[in-house]
Amino acid sequence: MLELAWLILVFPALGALVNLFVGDRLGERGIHVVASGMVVLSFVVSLGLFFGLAGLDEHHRTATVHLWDWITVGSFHAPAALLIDPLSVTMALVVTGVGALIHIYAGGYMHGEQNFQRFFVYLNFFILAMLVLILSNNFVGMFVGWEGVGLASYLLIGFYFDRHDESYGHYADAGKKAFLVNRIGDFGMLLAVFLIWTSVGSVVFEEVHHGAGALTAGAATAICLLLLLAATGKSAQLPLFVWLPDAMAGPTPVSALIHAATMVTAGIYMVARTHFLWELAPVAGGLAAWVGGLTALMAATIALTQVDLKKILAYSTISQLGYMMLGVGVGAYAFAIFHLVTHAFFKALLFLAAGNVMHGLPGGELDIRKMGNLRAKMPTTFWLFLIGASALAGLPIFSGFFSKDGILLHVANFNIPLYLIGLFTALLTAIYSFRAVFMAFLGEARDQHVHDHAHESPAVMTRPLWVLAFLAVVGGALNLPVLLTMEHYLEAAVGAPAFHPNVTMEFVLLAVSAVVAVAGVGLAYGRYVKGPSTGVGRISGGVARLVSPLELVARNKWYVDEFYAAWIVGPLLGLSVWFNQVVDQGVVDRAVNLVGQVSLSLGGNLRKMHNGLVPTYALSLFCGVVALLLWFVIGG
Amino acid sequence: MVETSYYLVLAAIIFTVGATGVLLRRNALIIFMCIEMMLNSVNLTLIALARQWGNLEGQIFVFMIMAVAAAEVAVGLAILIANVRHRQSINIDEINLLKW
Amino acid sequence: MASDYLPLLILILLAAGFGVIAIGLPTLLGPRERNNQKLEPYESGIIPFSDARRRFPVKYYLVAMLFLIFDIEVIFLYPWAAVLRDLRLFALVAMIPFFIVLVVGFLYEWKKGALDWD
Amino acid sequence: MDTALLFDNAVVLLPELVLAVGVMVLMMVDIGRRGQNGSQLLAGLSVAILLLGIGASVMIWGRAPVEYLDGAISDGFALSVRLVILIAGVLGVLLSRNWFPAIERQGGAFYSLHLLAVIGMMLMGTATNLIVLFIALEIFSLALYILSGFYRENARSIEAAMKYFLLGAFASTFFVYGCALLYGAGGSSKFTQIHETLATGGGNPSLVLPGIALLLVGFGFKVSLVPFHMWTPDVYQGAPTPVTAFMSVGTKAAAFAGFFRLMMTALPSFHDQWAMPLAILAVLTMTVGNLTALRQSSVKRMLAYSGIAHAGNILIALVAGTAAASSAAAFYLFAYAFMNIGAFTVTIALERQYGNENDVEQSRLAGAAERFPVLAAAMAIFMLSLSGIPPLAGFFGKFLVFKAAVEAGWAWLVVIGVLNSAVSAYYYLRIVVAMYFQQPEQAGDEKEQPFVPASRSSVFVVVVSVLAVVVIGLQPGLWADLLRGLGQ
Repeated sequence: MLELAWLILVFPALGALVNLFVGDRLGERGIHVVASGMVVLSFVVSLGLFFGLAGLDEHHRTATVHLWDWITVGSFHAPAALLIDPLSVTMALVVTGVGALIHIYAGGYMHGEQNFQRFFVYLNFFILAMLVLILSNNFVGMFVGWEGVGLASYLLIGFYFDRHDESYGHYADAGKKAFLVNRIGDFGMLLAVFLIWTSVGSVVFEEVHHGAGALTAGAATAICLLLLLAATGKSAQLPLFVWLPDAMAGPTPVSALIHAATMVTAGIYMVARTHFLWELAPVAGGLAAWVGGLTALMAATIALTQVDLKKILAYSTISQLGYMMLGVGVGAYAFAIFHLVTHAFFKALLFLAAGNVMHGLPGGELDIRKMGNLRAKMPTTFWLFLIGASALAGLPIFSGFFSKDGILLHVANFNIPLYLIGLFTALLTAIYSFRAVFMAFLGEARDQHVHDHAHESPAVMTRPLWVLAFLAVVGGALNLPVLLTMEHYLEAAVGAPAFHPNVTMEFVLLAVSAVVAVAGVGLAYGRYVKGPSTGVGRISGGVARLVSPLELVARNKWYVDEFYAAWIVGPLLGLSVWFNQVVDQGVVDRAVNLVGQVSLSLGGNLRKMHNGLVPTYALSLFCGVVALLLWFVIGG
Repeated sequence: MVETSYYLVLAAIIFTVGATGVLLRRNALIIFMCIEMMLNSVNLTLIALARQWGNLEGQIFVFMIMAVAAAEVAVGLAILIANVRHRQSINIDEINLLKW
Repeated sequence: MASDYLPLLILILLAAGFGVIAIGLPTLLGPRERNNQKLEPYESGIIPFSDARRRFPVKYYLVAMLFLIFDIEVIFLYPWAAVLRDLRLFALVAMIPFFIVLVVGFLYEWKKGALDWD
Repeated sequence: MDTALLFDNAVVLLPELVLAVGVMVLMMVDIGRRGQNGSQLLAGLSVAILLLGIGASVMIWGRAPVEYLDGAISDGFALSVRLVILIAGVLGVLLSRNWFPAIERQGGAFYSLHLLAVIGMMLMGTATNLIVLFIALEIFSLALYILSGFYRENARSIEAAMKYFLLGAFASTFFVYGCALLYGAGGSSKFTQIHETLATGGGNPSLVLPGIALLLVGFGFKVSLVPFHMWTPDVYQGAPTPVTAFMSVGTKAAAFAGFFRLMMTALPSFHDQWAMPLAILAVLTMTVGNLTALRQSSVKRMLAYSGIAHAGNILIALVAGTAAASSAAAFYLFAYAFMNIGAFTVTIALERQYGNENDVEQSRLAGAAERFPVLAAAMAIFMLSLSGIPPLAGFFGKFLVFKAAVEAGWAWLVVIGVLNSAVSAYYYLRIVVAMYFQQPEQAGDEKEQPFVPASRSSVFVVVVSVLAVVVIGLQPGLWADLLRGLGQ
């Protein structure tokens, strides 16, 4: 069974190719069936792999499926091979499973769109790239998937390239932003790969794992810091998270796919995959934990102030990814992956439910200030969204509760301030997720026009969501002690955690988390259902004067975009202009003038200064000659 | 017998004069002549060095440079004439259709 | 060392002396008479009809260029001729491709009409 | 002297000889032809000659390296570079066909010069002697000066030729001066002999360093390193686009090949002295090239600046100065040949479409994806490959070069290189964005224009290039094995 693992890649590739070349003859329905069918088949293969692995001995649940020798240059060897182990299979199940549901949903959502065919080609390509990323058994293969995901996301986020509006600007720019920010992360990834190769002599995970002992602490730290840069880019962490909220410009199924199943989880997966390096580099791990914790907090505060339903969810994703980063940072790899899985369930659910809201409201309205009492008009969507929000808020019994708590448990052991940040973020999470629920679905309708035209979505758009809702509720059971222990299952791939909490501590922290989550929901209820229904969610009373400046900062996303515009993009463009105008035309031309004046005083027969170009070029060349001669004759 | 270094210094001076001419002149033909002057200073260098080493390779090199210089003259004049047909001028300051 | 240059010195003195004598002697001995005919550039022949520095056809350049290229090949023939006796067949064989290339080039310019004046 | 000396090992130069004879045949055919149709015949003949040249290279592939008359060698590196240049030559001829009216009238001259340029470039990679190196450089330079001005009706083309010629001749003098000094230092024009003399403490070591400095100028000009790069955008923009496509690849391959061989066989003992200035040049070249490319509006100028940046990347391999680095550079050039010529070919096809004779403004690309889906897709692949997205060919070129540099201890240089390629994504992507994500401004006018199909030979070139870029990316190991470095 395991030898057939390559099929998992073939299906989406086939789907993309078929739709690309003969899609226009298949019609909408045909395209949809091919695209989703292929991902479902991939999911079936993933299931097969899962059971195949389960049949193996518990400590040797890992297999390499060698496809072909991809690159062999001197001693450098990168095979095209798949690594099948609990970690990659878990990821593959999530990607193909959630991906398949999103594909099915997208058939309804994109119905009647002009570029239906292109959309599904991109979507299948996206799944393919993500699978290459998680299944490759070496860094180079992973990098291929890494870039492929970036490219696919760029194509999909910019899908509505002809649109632009206030909140996203030109939609095509959003895609470009995502791609370019990711390139900065890729830069870290590529350098890390080089460093690994020069210090360990291999890029195959298994061999690097075995050879990692030879790494010095400095080298390991350097590698991990570069990997962290890569992860912050892909997984939208501080300081590179700016692209993710803008990525909402894409069609909603794409947002669901990017946020839930693919793309953003790549960074977390990569860290878990390279856990053996992080164990050698506690400094980098600590930094990752802090980056994660602060990202979680910051994104949660921003989410609290957003009024666009999808943007709330976008910031919540960043915040939840912060949790995962926090988890891998403190060494709780299994829990981070566990949270990744549950998050995939409930975030996909939330996005698709939000998609239903958008779909059912006139003009694709997303402003929660204009909603209210939608429960009456779209009850199914309400329940679905409620389940998702409960899981996100970490209410007991729901899946998010267990996975988030697992991470916090390990964080508490690692660093108390970080734990407090995590806990406070949990409170904020509960508040903002239920703020969205209450403002959108409960209370009274604030915009009668919107309310009147609201309608429930067709079955094709609600049925897949029930599957996700089911998973979002019971997903926590994956890691219930004794029953199904995902934590234990993943140990073969990511190693056993160094820390085993005692039961008392576990229960105390569990109780604290539960209380915090419920308190958050209670606060939101008091504020948004009982309180005045007009506000954006401003905290009133004496506290307001204290927190309002902070809120202003938060509502403006902590001015990160502005910071970039002022300090990074501006100077870079400025530098380019500077090269173009000042260096080429200013400095060089001036130098020509100077030479001319010298020659005036010497020969006295030059009439007037000319800014001809050939002389300029010759002068530039000559300056190079002089510089080189000086270097070699004096410096050498 | 004059020391080799004298020739080398003389050649370097001629070379520099030629390079200065290229930088300062605006008439394409004169620039061209300056380039020829630079090439000839290289020839002088080669002859002096060939004499110092007592082998012929430097002299052969000089022949080659002369042949190449002749070819360069032919090509250069042809391009110059073609340019004059478009512009009626050989002032290189007027050649700036292509820029930034 | 200095004696190496003695022949050169003698040559320079002889040349200078000849020049001085050739110009000086007629000046001293010859009769002097100024008239318009004597101020003409050419005492005998055609009277100049325009400025010598006028524009002339671009074809001169073309021929000059072609001449230049073929002329410069002489620098390869000179040393070749000097050592032909010693190298014998080797030199002869080595020169064949060189000449083939030249002939092909010559045929090309000829047939392309580069040598036609009109 | 023994006449057999002339023929022993002459097989080393077999591809060059095939082409040289081919050029003469071509010229004879040209003077014998009548009427207009002969031009197609000449194009076909040129392609056949170049294919014969490729055949000759394949024939002598894998033989033990031998040297011919102390002047040329056939080792794996020389053969690899030859292959790149011959491929660029074939694609260049295919593109030139039908491109401009001058081809119809003066096809013989055009194709002969084209083949002569190829010969010069190939010689550059095989030369083991300063004299041969210089002659090779001049052969292809002179041919390219004329070719860039071949579109005589166009003032820009003539201007490009003029600038290229004046600056090229100027740079050549520095190059040849450097050769002279190096000859003076080592007492020989043979690379290995120079190395031996200097390594054993003989010669005039004081002449070496100035000699290197001046040689760098000549090479720097040909491969367009900053600050010797100023001619590049003007000439690339002004020259007929097929010529630009050919020379952007061929010149780089040839000059880098000569550069590598000279530095690594004649001057390896001075690596410590020349590596650092070259590293600085590489940084300057990549940075200035990329940053200036950000602000270009013409596709051809953008590609010119991108070519400058790529030269900086390849220079990193020379800085590393190892055998692995030289084979990485050969691979880089091989990949670059396809993606760059491909990009220029699409430009040619669009030029035809927009009736804008010799250039395309980036703004004209808006909405191209809807009107020319195939061309746009091909262009997107070339752009992605040029910016180094895996698994396309361009990525592995960069990857191998950077890897070799890291191994040789130039990690800081690689950091700058990788950062630069992150910057470069911006302007490559802008082309893709324009084609796919923008609407043409006057949609009405654009759509009125009838569709002008690309010529069959340029379609062929696009297809070959796309396939090559993808296949090299999927099986880089195969090609990396085939393309050898120095001393391998």
